[in-house]
Amino acid sequence: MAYLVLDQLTKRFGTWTAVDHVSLTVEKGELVSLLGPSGCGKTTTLQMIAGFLDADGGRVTLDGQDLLAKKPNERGLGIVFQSYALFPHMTAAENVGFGLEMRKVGRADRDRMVADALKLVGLEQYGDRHPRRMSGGQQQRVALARALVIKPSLLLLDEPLSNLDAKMREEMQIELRRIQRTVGTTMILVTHDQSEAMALSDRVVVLNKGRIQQVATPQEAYDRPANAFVANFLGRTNLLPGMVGSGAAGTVITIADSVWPVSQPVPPGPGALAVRPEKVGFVGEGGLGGTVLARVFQGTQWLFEIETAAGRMMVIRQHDGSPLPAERDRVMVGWRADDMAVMPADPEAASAAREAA
Amino acid sequence: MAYLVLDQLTKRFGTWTAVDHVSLTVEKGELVSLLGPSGCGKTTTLQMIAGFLDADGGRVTLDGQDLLAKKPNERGLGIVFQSYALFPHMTAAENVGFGLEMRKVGRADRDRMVADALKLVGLEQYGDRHPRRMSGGQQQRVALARALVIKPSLLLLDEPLSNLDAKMREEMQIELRRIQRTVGTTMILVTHDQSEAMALSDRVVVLNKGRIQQVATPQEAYDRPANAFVANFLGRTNLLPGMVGSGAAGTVITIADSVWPVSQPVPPGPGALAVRPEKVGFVGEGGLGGTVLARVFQGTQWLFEIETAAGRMMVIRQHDGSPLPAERDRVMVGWRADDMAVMPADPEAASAAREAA
Amino acid sequence: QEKTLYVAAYGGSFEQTMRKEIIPAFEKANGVKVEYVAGNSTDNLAKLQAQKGNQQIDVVILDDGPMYQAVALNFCADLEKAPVYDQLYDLAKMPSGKAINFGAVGTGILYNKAYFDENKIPAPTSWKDIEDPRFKKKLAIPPINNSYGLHALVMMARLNGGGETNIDPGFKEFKDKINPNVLAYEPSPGKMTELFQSNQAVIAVWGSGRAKALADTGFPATFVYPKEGGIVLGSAACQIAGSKNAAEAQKFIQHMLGAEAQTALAVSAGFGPVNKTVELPVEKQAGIPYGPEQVGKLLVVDWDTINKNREVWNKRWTREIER
Amino acid sequence: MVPYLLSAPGLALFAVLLLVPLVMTFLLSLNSFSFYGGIENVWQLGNYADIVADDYFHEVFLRTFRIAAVVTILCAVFGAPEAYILRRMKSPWRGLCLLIVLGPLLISVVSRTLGWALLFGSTGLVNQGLMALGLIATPIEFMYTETGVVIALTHVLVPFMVLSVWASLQRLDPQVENAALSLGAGPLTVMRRVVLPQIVPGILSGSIIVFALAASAFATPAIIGGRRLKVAATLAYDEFLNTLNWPLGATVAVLLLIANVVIIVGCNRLVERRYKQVFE
Amino acid sequence: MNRNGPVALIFHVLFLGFLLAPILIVCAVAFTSEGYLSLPTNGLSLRWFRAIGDNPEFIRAFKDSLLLGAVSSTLAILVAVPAALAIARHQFFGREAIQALFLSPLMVPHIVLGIAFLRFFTMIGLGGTFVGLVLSHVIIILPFALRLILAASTGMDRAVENAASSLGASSWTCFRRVTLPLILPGVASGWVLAFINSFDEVTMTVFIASPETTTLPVRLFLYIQDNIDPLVAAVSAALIFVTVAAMLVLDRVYGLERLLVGKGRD
Ligand SMILES: Nc1ncnc2c1ncn2[C@@H]1O[C@H](COP(=O)(O)OP(=O)(O)OP(=O)(O)O)[C@@H](O)[C@H]1O
Ligand SMILES: Nc1ncnc2c1ncn2[C@@H]1O[C@H](COP(=O)(O)OP(=O)(O)OP(=O)(O)O)[C@@H](O)[C@H]1O
Ligand SMILES: CC(C)C[C@H](N)C(=O)O
Ligand SMILES: [Mg+2]
Ligand SMILES: [Mg+2]
Repeated sequence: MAYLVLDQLTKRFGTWTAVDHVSLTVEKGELVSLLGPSGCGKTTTLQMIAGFLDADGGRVTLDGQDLLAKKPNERGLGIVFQSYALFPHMTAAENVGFGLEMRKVGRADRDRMVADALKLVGLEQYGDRHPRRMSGGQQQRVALARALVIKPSLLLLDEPLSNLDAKMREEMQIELRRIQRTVGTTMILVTHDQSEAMALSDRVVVLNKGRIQQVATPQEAYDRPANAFVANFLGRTNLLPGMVGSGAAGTVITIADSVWPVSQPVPPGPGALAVRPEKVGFVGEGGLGGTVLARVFQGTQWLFEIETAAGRMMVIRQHDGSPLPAERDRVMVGWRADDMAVMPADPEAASAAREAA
Repeated sequence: MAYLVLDQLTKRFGTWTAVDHVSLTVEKGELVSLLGPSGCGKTTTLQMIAGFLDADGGRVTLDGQDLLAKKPNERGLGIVFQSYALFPHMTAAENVGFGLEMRKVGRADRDRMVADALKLVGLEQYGDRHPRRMSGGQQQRVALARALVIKPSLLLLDEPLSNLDAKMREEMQIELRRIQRTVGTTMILVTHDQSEAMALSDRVVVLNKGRIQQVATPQEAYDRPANAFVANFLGRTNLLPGMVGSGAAGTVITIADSVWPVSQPVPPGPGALAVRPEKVGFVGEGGLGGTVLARVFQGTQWLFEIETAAGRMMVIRQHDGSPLPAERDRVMVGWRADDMAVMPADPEAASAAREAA
Repeated sequence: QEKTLYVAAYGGSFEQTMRKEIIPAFEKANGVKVEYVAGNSTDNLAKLQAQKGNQQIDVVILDDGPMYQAVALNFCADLEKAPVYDQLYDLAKMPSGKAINFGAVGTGILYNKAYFDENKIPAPTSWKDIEDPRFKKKLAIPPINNSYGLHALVMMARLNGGGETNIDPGFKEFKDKINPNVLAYEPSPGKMTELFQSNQAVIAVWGSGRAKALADTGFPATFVYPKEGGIVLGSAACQIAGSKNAAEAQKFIQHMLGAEAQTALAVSAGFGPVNKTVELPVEKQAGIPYGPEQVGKLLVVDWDTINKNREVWNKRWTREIER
Repeated sequence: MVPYLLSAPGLALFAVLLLVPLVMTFLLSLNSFSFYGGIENVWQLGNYADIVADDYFHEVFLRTFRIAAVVTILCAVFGAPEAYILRRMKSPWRGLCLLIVLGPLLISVVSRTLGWALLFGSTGLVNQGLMALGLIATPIEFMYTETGVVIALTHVLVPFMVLSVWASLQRLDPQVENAALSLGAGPLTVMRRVVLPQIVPGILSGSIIVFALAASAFATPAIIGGRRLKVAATLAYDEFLNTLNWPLGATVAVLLLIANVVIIVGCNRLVERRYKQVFE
Repeated sequence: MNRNGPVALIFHVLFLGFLLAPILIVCAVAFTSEGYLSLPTNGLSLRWFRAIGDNPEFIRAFKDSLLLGAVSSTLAILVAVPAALAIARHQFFGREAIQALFLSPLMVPHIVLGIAFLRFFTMIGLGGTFVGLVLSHVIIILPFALRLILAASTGMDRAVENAASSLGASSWTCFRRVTLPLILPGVASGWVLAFINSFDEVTMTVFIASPETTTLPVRLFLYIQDNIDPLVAAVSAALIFVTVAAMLVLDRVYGLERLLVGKGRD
């Protein structure tokens, strides 16, 4: 049986529907990420699960029990708040120890567990400091330690790592994964960092304007997005207009002067080709011609913007030392037929895609 | 002449030195990022430039004028605060309009500029809302709009995009770049997101424990880190212990059973080889043998953890559809001699590297 | 620019009478405006002391006891001669010649007739009746900084073989016999009224004028002079030394002594007249010490002795009785 | 420099209008008094010696501070939760209830105490009600007792506590309470461990106001307590107004002032130190 | 925001009951037809309300009280706000002493202040004047204003003010546009509290009020010294009605909540 079930959960602020009939089942020990643009209702959803906002409709059950009927303090779940919500009058250690105290953990055990938790987030030397005297990232780590130390069976994380540097974030990600595996904690993670979501989650939930767009494993959602919004939201996508027709080798799509074989069944006529920038490479011939408008270094990758006859395209290449074109170079780009998706030129989908951008 | 000059800037909190003799020159129109682990003094540095914290030592000049002598409100710079610091009693539009009002911009112009700024951050419909009723990302965008709308000549950005999703973040990055180019705004950006820093910055400043470690262009810092801390902090690095010796073709380093030519002058004896995970590829032969422990999907990339005879290694490969090994596969990894750095096995550097991890 | 004359005097029923019946006539006749400063004797005396050297009050009206003190403290100026003084009984004159008694009331016992009838208690006839255990926590007496309370103390001393010069028996009586009955030592006439109206107190030592005012509201309260005798309480006025309106102040005092004002005070406030020319119809005389014979039946206390010892008595009172 | 400039108007005002009169009062307390002689301009400490030596004064001062302390505690215990409850109420009700809480302040202490006197008397509504309910056989004595004074003073002063706690509650971030709930703290614990420490400045302000007003209250103890239940203010009042022994009254006042200052400043220090992080 | 639990509501109702009890009884008594204080058992009557009309000095005193309260609490706020900011924001030599000084009128029994002011004002020729009343009231109500403003401004998020000054707001503008609105609940409560205290002060004012300029509570106090009759209750009741009406109007026009809670909050 599913561990956590959201059933048609709805929340309105005045006339604004922030969360709109959201249904979701989460298995025990699963880590599910909520993804979606800013303001799409992620925090609101978590706040309802936690009991800080009253739902305007729908049900939530945890382990078969009606959660909405319980008081927030009896739900026994751990939360990391987007705004940290640290107790300003307590030191870091007191903040972390608070939940243990509520659980009547003895002094000695508590001190040990608090020390461990602070160590975990790299703040062993900051136990005595008050939140106001800590940096943003330090505060966030205290919030994380406070939620982790009580080893809740359900953990709600609202952008818990947003103020941490890559190193620290990665460590924390590994830590979360470890806890999930060893303790079997069920986690719901809200994050704006897609690689984080991709790396950590068993499944991702993509939300837009309070509605669920897709629930799937990260790779599935990435590779087979349910709609243009998801395609666009999860990583960048090149959408190229073209014309679907029949060639010698079956269905093909013509983009400017290049022709690509299509394996899916698509009706002939105006269509669009979607291909992810990292699936596009620089080829010697047989591709789409263009000029490099800009190249941007992104650490492990380079991002290219290419002006082609079919419009602008983005190309991502790994920074692995292989020779790459420079700005203003003339290039030829190509991709494997398997990596592209072709869809009819649907005005609605196109507009949705624009909106999500 | 340099536009902004920090000269031996220092700040102590009690006995704790948060910023330690930081010197830096920034040219007009440049975008410089401050990078460093959480708590390293980034916010503190910005706060001193802005005038909210009194420096305990050092000088700051802007355009040749002593900045520390000026009152904060006369410094004319724009700031996005890590904690947003929105005026809770004003609506989003009032927040954004405040700076214009201070500059005595007429009502009509002001309304137009506020509307434009809100549009820029995608909040055109939220002008009337109070911060308490907005999502985290929305608040952050209000903070950004508030700082941008006054078109300051110096803009201090303290993790301005940390709560935005990738799409929105990218748009904002492009917007910041555009403003920098067209308006000529000088920007100092604090970010924990390295790809953001890499993508946006003309130069990056890497800080650790209040001290500057390196000032360089992003690629320089990435490819030629000044020390192990920087190497480790900017993206992941594989550090492999080995033995430097002389072979037929000159100096070589032996890692487990594989041998690599060394072009730098390194004394023979125990040494270490550093190579970035994305520079490592799977090769047919002539590499280092190992087993895939884990592979993690990260959106545009896959991260592999490989157990080799010389220790664990990380390998990043682009998710471009080419065939990749599965978990528990036996593989052979290799890299180009140009992409590796060899250093003597220095206990201090090693410990520094460990610390930064 | 009309002159303003400040008159400090008692509040309550007395104030109403002054405002309605005595002041308007004076204002009209003399073209001055009168401002009435309400307050009990000790309050007003304190005000005089505070404003010493820069007095704002022109005329003050005090109980006779405090008036002796005011005179002794040099707050009062000499009274100017005027024909009206010749119409007064002798008992109106105060020895110093700086103040004049313009009326008298008597101290006696007030009781709730309805309560007494209901509980078949006979009306009180003696000062000692307030010691009756049936009145446990039902007796109210003003404290000794109030003239009524002081009278009660002196009376108890006298009944037990002492007097002004030997006050000990009085204290002893209060401490042993009266204290258990006392609900409150209540100086405020307003509060005293309220204690009666809410039936918390059914018997009290109080003044005839106040009793009359209470009875006039329709409340079934009856006032008696005990058989050992009631005590006369004079009410005196003086012109404040250094008053900027000395002439008007003198005129005001004279006005108060006039037949018209005296009649009004008697009828509305229950003050026994001091002007020989005043004739009250018999039905209006009830409850008023009227004329020298009636006033003469009332006992007098020796203020000189009292005032000399007052400080010591006050101290004893607060420590032994009001504790 | 800035802080001095900011406090300058107040300092000037106080120097002229408060210090001068108080110094005059202190000087007065050194004078002597006799009934017929009035105040004499001699300089001596006799009044202080009298008070220190006399256990009558000790009793009065002790009673004063006992009442003030109990009233302060009661106000804090009832006023602070009430402010918290008010803050959690929904919009139209909150305004209304706030009005009910603040409204009484606008009605003269005299009238309010009169109301209590009406309720309290042996024949008052409270006793009649309790007797009708069979809870008590003989009337409870409220009038002229410390209990009555404490109840009436609490009534008079508790709105000050509510108001002052209310002001400091405005700064609280509701998410912080949510955080505590999520960690398993019950509503009471949240209040005690999370809300309370953060509103300490408000409670402290309220307590100082309440304690000071209770310790120097005059009208209520005078009306409910009567003359036998003297407190320092009524004692001073008596000396000033009845015996006219101003030097002694001034001495009582100066001592009350000193005791007040010592107690309040002491508690203030203690609390501020204990909760110093919320006062930063 | 969550609602209150049943226990809290019961507490709340009892609390309001406690607050209202004596006031309601005073109001009830005001309608008695008897000549003395009693519950209106023999039918309601407005005679005591009509009696207020015969005592115009109550109405005059009421007006004086209003004016005095408004003027003195406004002055007190003007002095208290900068002082509170100095104390809350800065560490400086003498801070504690200054704070203690500003709070000291709280600790001086009002009776003492009454005598002290009376002697002082008499000496400098302000005795019995409105100016004297205002000045003395400013002194005694300042601690209330100061305390509440202090409570509101300690621990306020400085970053918000920093944001304002980074946008070019001068100290004054920053204060007016950001700090003040944020501490406004404190300032407003402070003003209200100051007003109330001024409006309600008897003990001290008894001494310095002159017959021409006297306050309503002083009038009432002096009145009940000598007569406790339902007129006092009627005046009190009338005062209660006026207060409630004023509050309701204020609520309609400006919003009590907005005043006491501040804008943009839940
Ligand atoms: N008011 C203060 N008192 C004492 N220490 C402080 C204070 N403010 C900051 N610190 C300490 O100074 C150090 C630098 O803080 P700063 O806020 O500059 O970090 P940061 O680089 O911005 O970190 P982050 O990325 O987490 O925001 C931190 O270790 C912090 O704990
Ligand atoms: N108290 C409120 N009153 C009115 N609208 C609100 C309130 N709280 C949130 N909203 C609105 O509801 C929507 C959902 O908000 P929510 O905080 O859930 O977004 P989010 O998905 O967490 O966004 P972010 O990634 O920016 O934090 C937003 O558009 C927000 O403006
Ligand atoms: C003669 C009386 C009117 C005066 C008296 N002291 C009283 O207040 O009752
Ligand atoms: Mg959110
Ligand atoms: Mg920071």
